[in-house]
Amino acid sequence: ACSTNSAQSDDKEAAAEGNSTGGTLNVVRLSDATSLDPHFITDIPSANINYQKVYEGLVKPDKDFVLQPSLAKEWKVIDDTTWEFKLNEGITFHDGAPFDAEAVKATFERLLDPATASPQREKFSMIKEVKVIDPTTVQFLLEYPYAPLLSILASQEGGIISPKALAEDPEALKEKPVGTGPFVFESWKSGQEISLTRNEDYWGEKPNIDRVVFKVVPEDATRLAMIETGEAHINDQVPVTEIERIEASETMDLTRAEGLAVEFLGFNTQKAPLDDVRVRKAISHAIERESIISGVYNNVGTLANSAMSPKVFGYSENTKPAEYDLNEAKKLLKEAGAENLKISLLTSDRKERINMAEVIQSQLKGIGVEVEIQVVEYGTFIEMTNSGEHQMYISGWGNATGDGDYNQYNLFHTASHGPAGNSFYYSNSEADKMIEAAREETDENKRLEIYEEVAQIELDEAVYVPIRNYEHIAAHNKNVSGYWLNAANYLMLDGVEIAE
Amino acid sequence: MKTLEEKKILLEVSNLKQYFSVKKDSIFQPKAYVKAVDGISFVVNEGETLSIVGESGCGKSTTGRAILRLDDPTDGKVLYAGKNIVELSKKEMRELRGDLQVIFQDPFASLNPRQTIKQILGEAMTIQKSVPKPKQRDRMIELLNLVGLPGEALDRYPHEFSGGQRQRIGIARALAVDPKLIICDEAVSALDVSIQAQILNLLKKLQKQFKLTFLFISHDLSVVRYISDRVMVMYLGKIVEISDKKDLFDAPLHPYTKALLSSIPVPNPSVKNERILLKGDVPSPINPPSGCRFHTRCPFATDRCKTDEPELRELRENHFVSCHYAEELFSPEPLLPATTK
Amino acid sequence: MLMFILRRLVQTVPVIFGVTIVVFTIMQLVPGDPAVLLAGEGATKETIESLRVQLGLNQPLYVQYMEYVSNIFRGDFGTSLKNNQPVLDEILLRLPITLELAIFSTIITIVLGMAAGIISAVKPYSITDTVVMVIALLGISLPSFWFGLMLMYGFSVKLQIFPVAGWDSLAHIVLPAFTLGAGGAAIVARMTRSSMLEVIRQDYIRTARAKGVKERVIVYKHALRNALIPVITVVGLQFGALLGGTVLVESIFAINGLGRMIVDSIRMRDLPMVQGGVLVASLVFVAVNLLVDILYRFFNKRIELN
Amino acid sequence: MAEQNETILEVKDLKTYFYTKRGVSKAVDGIDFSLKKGETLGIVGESGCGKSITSLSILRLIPTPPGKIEGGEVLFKGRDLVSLPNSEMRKIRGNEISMIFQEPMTSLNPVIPVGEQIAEAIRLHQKMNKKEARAKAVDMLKLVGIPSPEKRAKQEPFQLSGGMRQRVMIAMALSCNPEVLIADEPTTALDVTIQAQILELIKDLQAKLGMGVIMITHDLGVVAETCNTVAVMYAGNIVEHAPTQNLFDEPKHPYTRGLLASLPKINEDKEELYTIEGSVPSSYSMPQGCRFASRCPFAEAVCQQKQPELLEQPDGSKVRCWMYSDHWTGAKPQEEVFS
Amino acid sequence: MAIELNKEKPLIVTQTLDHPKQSVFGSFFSVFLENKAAVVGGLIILFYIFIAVFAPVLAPYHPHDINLDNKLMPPSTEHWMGTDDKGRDILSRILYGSRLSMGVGFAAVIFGAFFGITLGLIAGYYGKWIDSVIMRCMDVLLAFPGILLALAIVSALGPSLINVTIAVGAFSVPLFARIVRGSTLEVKQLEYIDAIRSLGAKDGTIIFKHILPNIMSPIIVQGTLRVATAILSAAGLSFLGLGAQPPSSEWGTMLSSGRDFLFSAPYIAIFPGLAIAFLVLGFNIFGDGLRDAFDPRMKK
Ligand SMILES: Nc1ncnc2c1ncn2[C@@H]1O[C@H](COP(=O)(O)OP(=O)(O)OP(=O)(O)O)[C@@H](O)[C@H]1O
Ligand SMILES: Nc1ncnc2c1ncn2[C@@H]1O[C@H](COP(=O)(O)OP(=O)(O)OP(=O)(O)O)[C@@H](O)[C@H]1O
Ligand SMILES: [Mg+2]
Ligand SMILES: [Mg+2]
Repeated sequence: ACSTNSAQSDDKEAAAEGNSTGGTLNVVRLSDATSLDPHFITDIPSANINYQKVYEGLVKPDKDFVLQPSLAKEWKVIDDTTWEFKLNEGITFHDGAPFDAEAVKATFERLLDPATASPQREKFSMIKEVKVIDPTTVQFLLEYPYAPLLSILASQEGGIISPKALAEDPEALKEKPVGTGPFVFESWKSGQEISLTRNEDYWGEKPNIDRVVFKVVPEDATRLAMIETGEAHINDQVPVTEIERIEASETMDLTRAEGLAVEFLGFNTQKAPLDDVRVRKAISHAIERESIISGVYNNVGTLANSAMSPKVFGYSENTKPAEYDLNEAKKLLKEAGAENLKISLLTSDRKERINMAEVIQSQLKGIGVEVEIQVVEYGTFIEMTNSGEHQMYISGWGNATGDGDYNQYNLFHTASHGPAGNSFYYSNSEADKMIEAAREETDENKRLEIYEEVAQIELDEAVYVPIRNYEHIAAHNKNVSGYWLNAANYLMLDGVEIAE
Repeated sequence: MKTLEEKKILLEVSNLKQYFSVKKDSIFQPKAYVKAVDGISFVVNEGETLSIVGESGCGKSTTGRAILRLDDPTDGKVLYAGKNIVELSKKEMRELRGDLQVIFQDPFASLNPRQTIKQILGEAMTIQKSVPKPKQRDRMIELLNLVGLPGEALDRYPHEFSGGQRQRIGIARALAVDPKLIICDEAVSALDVSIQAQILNLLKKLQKQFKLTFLFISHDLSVVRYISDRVMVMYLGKIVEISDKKDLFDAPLHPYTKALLSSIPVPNPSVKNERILLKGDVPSPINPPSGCRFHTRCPFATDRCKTDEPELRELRENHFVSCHYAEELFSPEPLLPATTK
Repeated sequence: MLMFILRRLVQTVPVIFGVTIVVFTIMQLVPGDPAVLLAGEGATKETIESLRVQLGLNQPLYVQYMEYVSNIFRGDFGTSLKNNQPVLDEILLRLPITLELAIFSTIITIVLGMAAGIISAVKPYSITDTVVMVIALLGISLPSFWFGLMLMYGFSVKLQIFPVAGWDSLAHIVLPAFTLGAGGAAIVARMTRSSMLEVIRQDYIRTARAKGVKERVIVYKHALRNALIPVITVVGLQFGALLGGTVLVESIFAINGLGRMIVDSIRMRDLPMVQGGVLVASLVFVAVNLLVDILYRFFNKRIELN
Repeated sequence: MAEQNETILEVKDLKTYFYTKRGVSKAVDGIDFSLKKGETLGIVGESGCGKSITSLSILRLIPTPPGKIEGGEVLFKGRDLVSLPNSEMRKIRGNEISMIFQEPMTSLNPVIPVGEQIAEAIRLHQKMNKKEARAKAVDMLKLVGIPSPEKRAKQEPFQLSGGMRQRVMIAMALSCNPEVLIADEPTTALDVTIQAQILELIKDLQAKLGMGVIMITHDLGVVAETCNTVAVMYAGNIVEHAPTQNLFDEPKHPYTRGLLASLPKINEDKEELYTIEGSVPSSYSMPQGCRFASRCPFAEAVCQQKQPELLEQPDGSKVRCWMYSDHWTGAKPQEEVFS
Repeated sequence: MAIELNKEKPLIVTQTLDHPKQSVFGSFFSVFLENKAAVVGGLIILFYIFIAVFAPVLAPYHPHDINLDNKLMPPSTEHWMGTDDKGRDILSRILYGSRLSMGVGFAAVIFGAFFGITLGLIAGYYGKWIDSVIMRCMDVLLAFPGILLALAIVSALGPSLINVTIAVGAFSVPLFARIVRGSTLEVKQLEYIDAIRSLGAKDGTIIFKHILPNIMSPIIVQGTLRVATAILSAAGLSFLGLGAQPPSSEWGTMLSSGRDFLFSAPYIAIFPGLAIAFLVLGFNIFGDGLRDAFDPRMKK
């Protein structure tokens, strides 16, 4: 599906009236960035500042999440393990350093250097070497064939950093990013705001606005009130429940974009009673997913049919999760001899997730399963899932690269138990083999076939209950137009305009 | 009046000191003390009433409290029946407490407002095991009658009684454990004259009946004259004079005693006594004057008084005084006309 | 007086030590491992382990504590686990904002509270008194966060008199300061009133009347000065409640202050930041109490005699 | 008439009641007395008999509510203070009639320097500027015998001892040369040696300034020493009013007699004290007859039925007792009780 | 005329008791009942207790019953206070929530009072270094501004109603300790304590039988007022997401989730807000009334 900004066409007209360039764009957000060094960023609020604003990668996804040239003009796969990129010329970093193959090499060498201790290193571990062929040509030599390479290069971690800044003071990059993007970092008042100004020497199309300020406003209601009164322009973290209010408002509008992530109810498949596939299936049959989408999410997002969203490479329409069928569920429970079940449901403290947990709790009551909800803050959540202390849990998988491998390998492969992502502690040698095969397969159709098949296996074994394909929403005051949300929930400001 | 020949010492206090540390104004200041009682020695004979008089803050109550070991004294000995009370363990002291009892000034503060009279008396008996449980009730009624209260008072709370009646209950409580020595700390000061008379009579009667010994603390010299056998005058934590009552009132030897006696307004307009007005106020016990502590207010003070501390000397039989010039100032004539016409 | 100030300063030292111990102990009770959080989703065991070493989390507790305290004395409150900034810098960035908010709120507390209290006390049991005291009772009974949201809804969104959030102009200060100060004002009002009524009963007021002093002079000269002495202490204590209240109010009004920093850091389990934030907030409170004590003594010299 | 007899203050049938939740407390219930210039009138009586309320009523300082002056007149130089407007009353307070209270510890404003507290009274009633008033305040402190008065004037009450504070109170009361000084137990809280100083001071100043003094006390000794005439109060009434000498020599009311008999005396040894049995009736429910009847050893039927009037006696004293009226049967011989 | 005692008169005349017999509580209640505000406060509290006890009978729906088709319904005859974002009946949730909110308030205060009273009694009675040590520790706890201490404790122990209770309770320990210590010091110097000591009573007896009952009034007053504060603090912690866990209908939690709908469905936040405010108000006026009733100066 095409994910255009629903409000965009109207806004374009407004912009066409001509009174539109310049100005400071105020973006309000839930939380502050933690770091601005792409190699250390692990959270969206931080990444959002850099992505396609301060830093750019060799390639970038477009609105349909198809990868397009960015700093790289073109590329080819020389063999299974060698990729070659031709770079654009005449580009300089914000600190004046020229962009060339050496810069690319420097960036990735730092990322891959164990001494850097980048939490993102693992993701790029298939890269054996980055080889400078000439100033505008660079080769990536891989350990093993890795089809989704482009997708990880397009992620925010793949941003190319100024080699000058890297050589001088890499520590400083945490607070002061230096890239090639359309915006230059200006200042960061911790906990309060981060501001960027327009890069007047930008190699591509320069942004319309002079400046963008990301302000931290933790309270949801306050953020929206600021949009409503025009104190701020864009709020990209909107509670789904406010949609009607935004749509009804005279001063606000809504932007929606399909996402890459999928939200699901996961089972710890090694913990009794969930180690019994019948119990898992019973629960899967007892959950009425549609009502969660409409009731909890206010129809933001679509019903998921696997752990991959339609935007992810590897998605198939054909995978089928368990039908809502209470009788079947009860029957399965009986078969399993599991009566008076008491199961805990772990979730992080995100509001929608808590709501969802409550709904699941109430739905499972229908088959006599008593659910105890455990709400913990995100850090504890991660720890608990990493250490396998949990029974059921609600989580989402970001699919940051938009490729099925990132999804399947991390979520379901035996090698990924625990922190790497497989908190189901699911282990199926057949599935493992298929995932490995898909990873090395270069024929896209074949990969798609493998993914469809393995995804159905996982659903049949009731490892999880897919709930929702993400949809990102943002509210903006009617005087802004031209921005969009990409599928990974980054705010894209290339066309943004502020009307007076 | 008692004859003093067959006196037997019940309590002996020697060199009793009680210092209270006071809050300092600065961490650099040396530790300061209120020398509330500063080395006093005296004896209390069995069956007698010894009174302690003196102005507010001179250490009367402190002396009483130290004897009862309500506060642990800084130094000195308190010998009761041959035992030094100060050195007794908590447990030994608890056992001895039946012998030493106390009656306080404030009839409103001296009874637990949440206990009935029965509980108050019962608790006293139980703690000291003076009366076995089944006999307690009878004994309580007996005690109440003894102090002039009806038995029906047992089930009431203290707030239902008048000040004088409460004082009677306090006395009954003290008697409940069959004490030998009762310390009366301002036991009648808070009462109106008519009630005061009742309580004073009661105390006298009980003393006779039970051969009690009283240590009677008061600042009211008229009351002291009425109730005591011997009187001890204190000034700023020291004994200035101690003697038989008659001797003291008729022929005081210390200038302070004289001034004190002459300051009492006499309820008889025809008596015009010659008054010795003292200058100024009582000095602070934190930094008491050097030498004789009274020298700052004494009309007869000399340079010697500023430096030398006078000893307590026996100038007449059983009449001790601590003044360098007691002999010279001593006048055979009583300062006060002894009686009304 | 100087001696008194010195002595109070010295007395403060063990309290501060106690505070560091409590803060440290509480933070040790936090379940889980900050390194795991810091490493983020999908980090390897080695990454986490190296982070632990880097953060000194593998040391025994008392070593960590000693380290912690000695660092504090050197002005080193550690670095944020979240963004690797020195905690002290982060705090110093926010402290002035919170102090500003607290001071404005305190002014509201004092002015509003005392005025209301005096109005009430001058005519006790009158209609004015009843109305003022009912409002004051409501003031201490309403949850402040709720009150703040209501104010924002009314005055910013609907009436658009004040800006919704932020901390740029005087207009931004009004609503949060009022939200924060209202509860305190209510308490001060009640305290002022009861203190006034208490003082009016005193013997020296009767003495003033017996001199022929006018009622108005009695209220403002003889009674008020005495009545305000206990109120000073209440204002001091209120300051503590106020500092605590910033946690909520700063979140609602998006003020980048210490309170919000603490809440955010708790959420992120950024231990050094929480430790530092709570410690500094307590130090500020201790300092305010010290000031109040000195003021109190200044106004009430009798205190030393009791 | 006031000028001729030099009577400056006359209290007629003064009644002050307190309206409380427990009922009406008739604290002062029909009091009559008068005060001449230069005279000292003592008012004695047991705690709660209405002494303080009487004195506060004169200056209209009763806490209202619950207190209220229910009737009677307080004639000061011919003017009835009870019905005077507040502003007029303020002019009299502290100026023509002053008062000293019992508690020197609490009767001075703790946060105002004592000199200023005296100066305030002066400035209220005399046309003086701040500086003059302050100078006068220092003079007054000197007059009451406070050493280094300039220094003391700048001090706050907590820096002074009890005796000194009472002197300050006296200085304040006398600063405008009042014609009447009401001293409500001015020495009760003080030690005897200090009490002697203060009483001496009041006597001296009275002789010097010639004012009328009402000395309220429960100490018959103080009365004997300082007063010309004495009013004995019992349960809201005056039961006996007599020249001091007469009262002590020949007390008439059984209560007065009992009181004197029950007093231990400094210059006298006694084996046992006389006691007045029973207790004061509650001020909320006064008996209809004589209020002392229930405790009176001589009470007859008439005493229970009707309250006696204050009867003038040949020696100039007045007594509220049926014994001195024609209704008396004399059934119980009194000599057996007291002598 | 010299006055001599009549020798025939009995020395001791038995006194008559002229006050009618009355209990301590009788007089207290009469004073209390005259304080209209306090009675109103008491009635409010009783009303809430009634609600808490009979919630299952009174509530029209089950508080946890989710009905997503019915969500965000404004107040109507079917749902008097409307429904929340999951279609749960707000009235029912508030009724059930009274158990939790009041429970937290009472439990926290009992917890804080227990430790505070114990420490305060020990410090006040034994004095000297014990007093210093205990009170310095209390000073340390008091040095934490407002709910920061509670916040820190909850963040350490994890969010749950029980932990909130502990945290809020811990926060009031020093307050009780101070009050109890002060009152203990006051009562300790009363003469009846010396009297019982000189009878040889043990420390335990003195503390628990003679001191504690006589300092109950400030404790009860403080306790009542603290319940109010505890309910508010707990709600504040819930607001920050550190309190009761879903689907709990604790009012603070309800209010916290309701704040997202403050503009679109304000009744979700308004009703629990009012429920809290009203209950807290009840405790506040009740506490005030108690204070007046206990205060001897108020007894006219
Ligand atoms: N616990 C204490 N701590 C400090 N100082 C004390 C203490 N008890 C008594 N003092 C001081 O010791 C001195 C003597 O006090 P004490 O109570 O013995 O006097 P007193 O003669 O009984 O006086 P009064 O007639 O007023 O009862 C006073 O200055 C008093 O302030
Ligand atoms: N505010 C009040 N409310 C009710 N009754 C009062 C009040 N003030 C005084 N009374 C009553 O007035 C009566 C007389 O009180 P007053 O103060 O005049 O006694 P007093 O003779 O001065 O006693 P004392 O010697 O104790 O000072 C008392 O019985 C008391 O009950
Ligand atoms: Mg004493
Ligand atoms: Mg009086």
